[in-house]
Amino acid sequence: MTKLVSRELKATRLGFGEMLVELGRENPNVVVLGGDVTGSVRTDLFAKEFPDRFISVGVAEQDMMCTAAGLAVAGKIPFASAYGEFATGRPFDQIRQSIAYSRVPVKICASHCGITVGPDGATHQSLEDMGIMRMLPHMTVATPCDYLETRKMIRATMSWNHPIYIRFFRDNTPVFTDDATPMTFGKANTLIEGKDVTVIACGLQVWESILAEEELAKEGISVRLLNMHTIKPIDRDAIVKAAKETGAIVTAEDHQRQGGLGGAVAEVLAETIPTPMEFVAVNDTFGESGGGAELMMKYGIAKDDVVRAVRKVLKRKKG
Amino acid sequence: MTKLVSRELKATRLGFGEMLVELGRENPNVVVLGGDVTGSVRTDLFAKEFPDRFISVGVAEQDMMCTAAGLAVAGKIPFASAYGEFATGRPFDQIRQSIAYSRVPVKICASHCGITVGPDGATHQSLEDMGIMRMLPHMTVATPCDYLETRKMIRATMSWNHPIYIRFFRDNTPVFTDDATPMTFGKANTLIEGKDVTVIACGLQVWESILAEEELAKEGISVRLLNMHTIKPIDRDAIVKAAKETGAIVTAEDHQRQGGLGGAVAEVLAETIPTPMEFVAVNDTFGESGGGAELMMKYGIAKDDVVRAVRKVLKRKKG
Amino acid sequence: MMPDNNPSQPSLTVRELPEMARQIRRDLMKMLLLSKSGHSGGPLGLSDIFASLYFHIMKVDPARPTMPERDYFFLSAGHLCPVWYATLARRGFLPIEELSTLRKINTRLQGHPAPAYTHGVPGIEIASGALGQGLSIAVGCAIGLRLDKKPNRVFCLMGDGELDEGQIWEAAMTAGHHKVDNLIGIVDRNFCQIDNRTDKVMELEPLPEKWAAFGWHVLECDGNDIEQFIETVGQAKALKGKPTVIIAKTFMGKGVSFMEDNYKWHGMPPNEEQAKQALSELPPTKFGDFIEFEWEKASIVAEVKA
Amino acid sequence: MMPDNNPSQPSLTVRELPEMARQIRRDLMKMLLLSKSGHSGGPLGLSDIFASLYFHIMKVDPARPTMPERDYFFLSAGHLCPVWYATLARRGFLPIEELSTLRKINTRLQGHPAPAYTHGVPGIEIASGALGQGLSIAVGCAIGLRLDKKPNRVFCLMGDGELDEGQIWEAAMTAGHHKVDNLIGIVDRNFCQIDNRTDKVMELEPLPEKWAAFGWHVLECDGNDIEQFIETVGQAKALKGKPTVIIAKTFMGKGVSFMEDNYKWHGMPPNEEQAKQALSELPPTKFGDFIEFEWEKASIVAEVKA
Ligand SMILES: Cc1ncc(C[n+]2csc(CCOP(=O)(O)OP(=O)(O)O)c2C)c(N)n1
Ligand SMILES: Cc1ncc(C[n+]2csc(CCOP(=O)(O)OP(=O)(O)O)c2C)c(N)n1
Ligand SMILES: [Mg+2]
Ligand SMILES: [Mg+2]
Repeated sequence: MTKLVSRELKATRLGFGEMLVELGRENPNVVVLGGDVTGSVRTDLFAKEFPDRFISVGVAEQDMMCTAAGLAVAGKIPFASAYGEFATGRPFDQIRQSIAYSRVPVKICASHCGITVGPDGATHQSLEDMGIMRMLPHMTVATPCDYLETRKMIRATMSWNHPIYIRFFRDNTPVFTDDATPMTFGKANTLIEGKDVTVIACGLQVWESILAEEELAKEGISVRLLNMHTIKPIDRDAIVKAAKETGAIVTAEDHQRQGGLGGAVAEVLAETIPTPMEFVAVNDTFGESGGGAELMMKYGIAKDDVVRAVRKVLKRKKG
Repeated sequence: MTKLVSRELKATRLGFGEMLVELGRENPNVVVLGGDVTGSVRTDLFAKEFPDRFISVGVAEQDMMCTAAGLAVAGKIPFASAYGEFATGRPFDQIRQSIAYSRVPVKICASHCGITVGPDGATHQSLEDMGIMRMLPHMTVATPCDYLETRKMIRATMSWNHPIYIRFFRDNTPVFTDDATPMTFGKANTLIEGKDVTVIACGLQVWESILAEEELAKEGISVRLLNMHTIKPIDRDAIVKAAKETGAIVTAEDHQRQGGLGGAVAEVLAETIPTPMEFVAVNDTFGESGGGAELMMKYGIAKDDVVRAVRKVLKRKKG
Repeated sequence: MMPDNNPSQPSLTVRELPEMARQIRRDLMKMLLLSKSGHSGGPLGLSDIFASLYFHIMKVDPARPTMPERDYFFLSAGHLCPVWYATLARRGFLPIEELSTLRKINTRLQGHPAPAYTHGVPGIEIASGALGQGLSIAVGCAIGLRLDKKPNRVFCLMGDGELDEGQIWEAAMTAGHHKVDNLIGIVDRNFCQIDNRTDKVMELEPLPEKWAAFGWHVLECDGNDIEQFIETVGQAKALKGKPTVIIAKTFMGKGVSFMEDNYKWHGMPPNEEQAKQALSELPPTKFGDFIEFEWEKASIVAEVKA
Repeated sequence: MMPDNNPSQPSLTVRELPEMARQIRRDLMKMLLLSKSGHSGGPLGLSDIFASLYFHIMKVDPARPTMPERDYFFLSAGHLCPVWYATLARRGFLPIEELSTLRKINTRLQGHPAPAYTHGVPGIEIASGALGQGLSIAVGCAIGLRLDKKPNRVFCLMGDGELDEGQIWEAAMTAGHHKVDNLIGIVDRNFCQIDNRTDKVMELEPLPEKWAAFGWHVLECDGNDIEQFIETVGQAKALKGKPTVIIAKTFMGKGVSFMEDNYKWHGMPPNEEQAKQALSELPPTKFGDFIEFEWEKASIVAEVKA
């Protein structure tokens, strides 16, 4: 495995915006819905090149989701996007009935997810979005770890004929995957091999975990790192394998600890191979204003928290 | 422990409606919001006796939750109720911001929850409500097992100064608790002592589990049964104790298996004492029309499913 | 019923529609008696509109429920589906015998509409049941068709109580903003919802002014008068530059004396006695019932004997 | 600033208000320069309205932010909070020095309003930030007060873009239905939202007709004209039997030439150069700034030297 280094800082949301334009050029049926946050979620790029296929619905997320469903019924390929909470919690029942239950392949793409959205504060920090979306049958839930993976994911949605929710972020963050890094929905990506413990991370916590692994490696701890970019359907095989081979699991996410990635992994382990686990996640609290990095530290989802969690779970690991 | 028998069939929702009237008589600040489902959720009883304190908002659940929050700001004690999905998923962002984050003690009371609502079908069968509500910080999530427990819970909300979600059901179901049965939010209620395995159930699955225990007892299996009426804050001590003393856990709920009671228990076990677990729950699918009992069987959340799960988890239990 | 060779031809003349509407009402009473749960009032009130839409107005082909030239119909107020199922069955989208499975386990006739490509009925494009979502869907569909320069029309039927949901007004605004004139909204203005009459639960008037202020052409008509309704849809089709809403005044429970204009029948099925009474007020038609009950046979025998 | 002995007395005369509004604008530019993120345009446009409400119209007491006789104010469009914070600070609800903590970690001045009893600011009743929720809250509060036969008034400020949210129309309907006439809604009609001007993103006109059709009294005024705004609120108070909405026309970015009427300033803070320019267009007031930057001292020195 090549060493994972940050080649540049680039926003995941930009990967979304750029790829939308590419897909728009390739497929005239691609349409994009705008909810008055176009510049933030970077659908401005698409809107500029394809004004006729950009449909503004105003600040009305419920309407947006169902309008997208209607466009799909008419044979279009709709992308609906907003900030994390307003793309999921606000129109939850709409997504549930008109997209998930109806099994309409709308692509719900949210930017500004998690606590790292920063200064906007709690109302804008979606910390429940993955959890609530993964509860919906028929729904796929995925979250890229960097700009390049975002591009791959957005492209992959074109042949993924299911309702899907993709979660990405505001900040410019390290780009450390490359064109060859695999991205298949539902298949965890082993970024680092290891045998003492497995860190299962998603989103921006993948990079935090890479940093943590470096530190732990120096202490002689061999960490396996999985990028669990697809929260649903979750890669049960990879989890069971990790539990069998490493005997201890840490999950890491920018999300509430209840119900999210950690919850999903705990559920799999409980019914297959019960294994000591530690959760790196926001601990049942709302966020607040601050810088993204500051908040990651204050709310316990940064590199150091992964390091601590690994040490803790190793103590619990059976001889 | 006295034997648990069904003394009569009575709807949990009726317990809610009746208790509302009692509380209305005792406290002039109690107000009730109506969302055009008054007869179903049994707030008709309150509306009849206190027409001035019954506020109709029409079919508008988002408005209902925030109107309730505003009433609380003005010093009122608001009860907002609707069907499960329309009391939780539909106004999720409203509950999140104006009730949970704002820490306003609105009492959200939903009837017709779970698949047992029956013939109305999938759109009306809330199978994600406990899961999505328990993800919200500051929120209490509880679900009574029978008519009498519903009455106790509703009364207990008066001294519970937190936002709370209470989930109950449409059908007439066995009343098997009595006036002496304890109900303290956050404290699991041990209904049956046992040492081989613990069934942790909530809502209507408590009765199914009582029936299952009877059957299993005949095979010589000693089942402990916990009524986990409070999903959040969950009784960690009771779960850890059960895991330590019985070494195998089955959860049972009328809810999606991902993220609900089972998920909550799996999370606790993973970070304390990893233990084999089986989930009796709806398996990541929407419901459909049918009779409540029929659907419980078809979707795998009836007595026989508890029995099967117990047998299965016992096979996985370590010597 | 045979699939149409030319789906743009009405399959019944205006003169034949009242009888079809009556047959649909008979079907409803029988379906609901069998299901023992479900909504009587709204569906009875809408039988004339459904008969008109599916047998005269809309381009549909039961043999090709997803044919590209079809008009799109969205039932936003999903609880009204019994009248949709009966109409679809009568129009040939499903066997009429299946009407006896309403709301039973494993049925395609779910308590609220399931889309065809999960386990629902051909001709049903998408789920409904949670109120307030259908108009947005219809607007999206209409915009999608317009993008492709297709001539198909989109119809969306809403309940009046349903208009309490803010999402309806979001969709109304979106349709007005985008001047979606291949869309016709129909409001079932029966002045009833679950808890009471609409003005008691949530005042909707002045309703035409609301729609006009959201950028719509507004037409009103008697939704239990088939000729008037068809004429009004004709007018709606001719209106350009904005979406059009038809506020169709109907009577909840229309055709069954003891249900008429009574909100208490919003969500109740008739019991056997009530069904007998209802059917006696709705004489049999040339189209024939989908089921004959024992007591009907008995009563025919009785009549013959008398 | 001292707590009022009699909170029903305006704490500033109408003549003094423009200067206070200018001070609030100065505060805004400094706060946003320091925070490096946040909304400039809307808050600048609303400074006249906030000065009027808190220093002249509403019954409030900074020493007793939750006094039972208070008028209730709800900011539905939470992103506008910088002007609320500046106004609350100037009115004595919090130390003006705290304005430099906007959007910083551990602050009470959250990016969107947090309620006082979590970690927010005294005088803030409830959280906002997700658009569309505040009017419902205000309606609930007003109904609650009316149930207790209390004379308190409830104010709710909404953005115009915010009116795209259907929940606003649910609340409007509820308020109309219940004839909640102790409630005054104020719409910040600046014709701007994030992506563009409102008519480009989502047409709202005819806006007065919308509110009227939902059962409200409708008043219009220039929201940047303090006397006119105060007079209009006076009219609103006199209107009975229905809730009243004031459609207050403002200019986004009012007071700063290069921001005025430009939607691009919806959510951007000024950089240092822009702040300097803005402050030079907003002369210092007798109330004094909450912070003096190095470059201000330098420029004063420069002026003295010149
Ligand atoms: C979101 C949502 N809230 C509540 C309900 C429950 N419900 C079903 S029908 C109905 C009344 C609707 O009234 P209307 O649209 O006038 O239908 P009608 O009574 O005339 O059949 C309600 C509240 C629902 N189906 N969806
Ligand atoms: C539910 C929700 N959706 C989207 C947003 C993002 N957002 C914040 S302000 C805004 C524009 C609001 O426009 P307007 O109310 O006119 O405010 P102005 O631009 O005039 O300050 C949007 C879309 C939000 N805060 N809440
Ligand atoms: Mg009606
Ligand atoms: Mg604006």
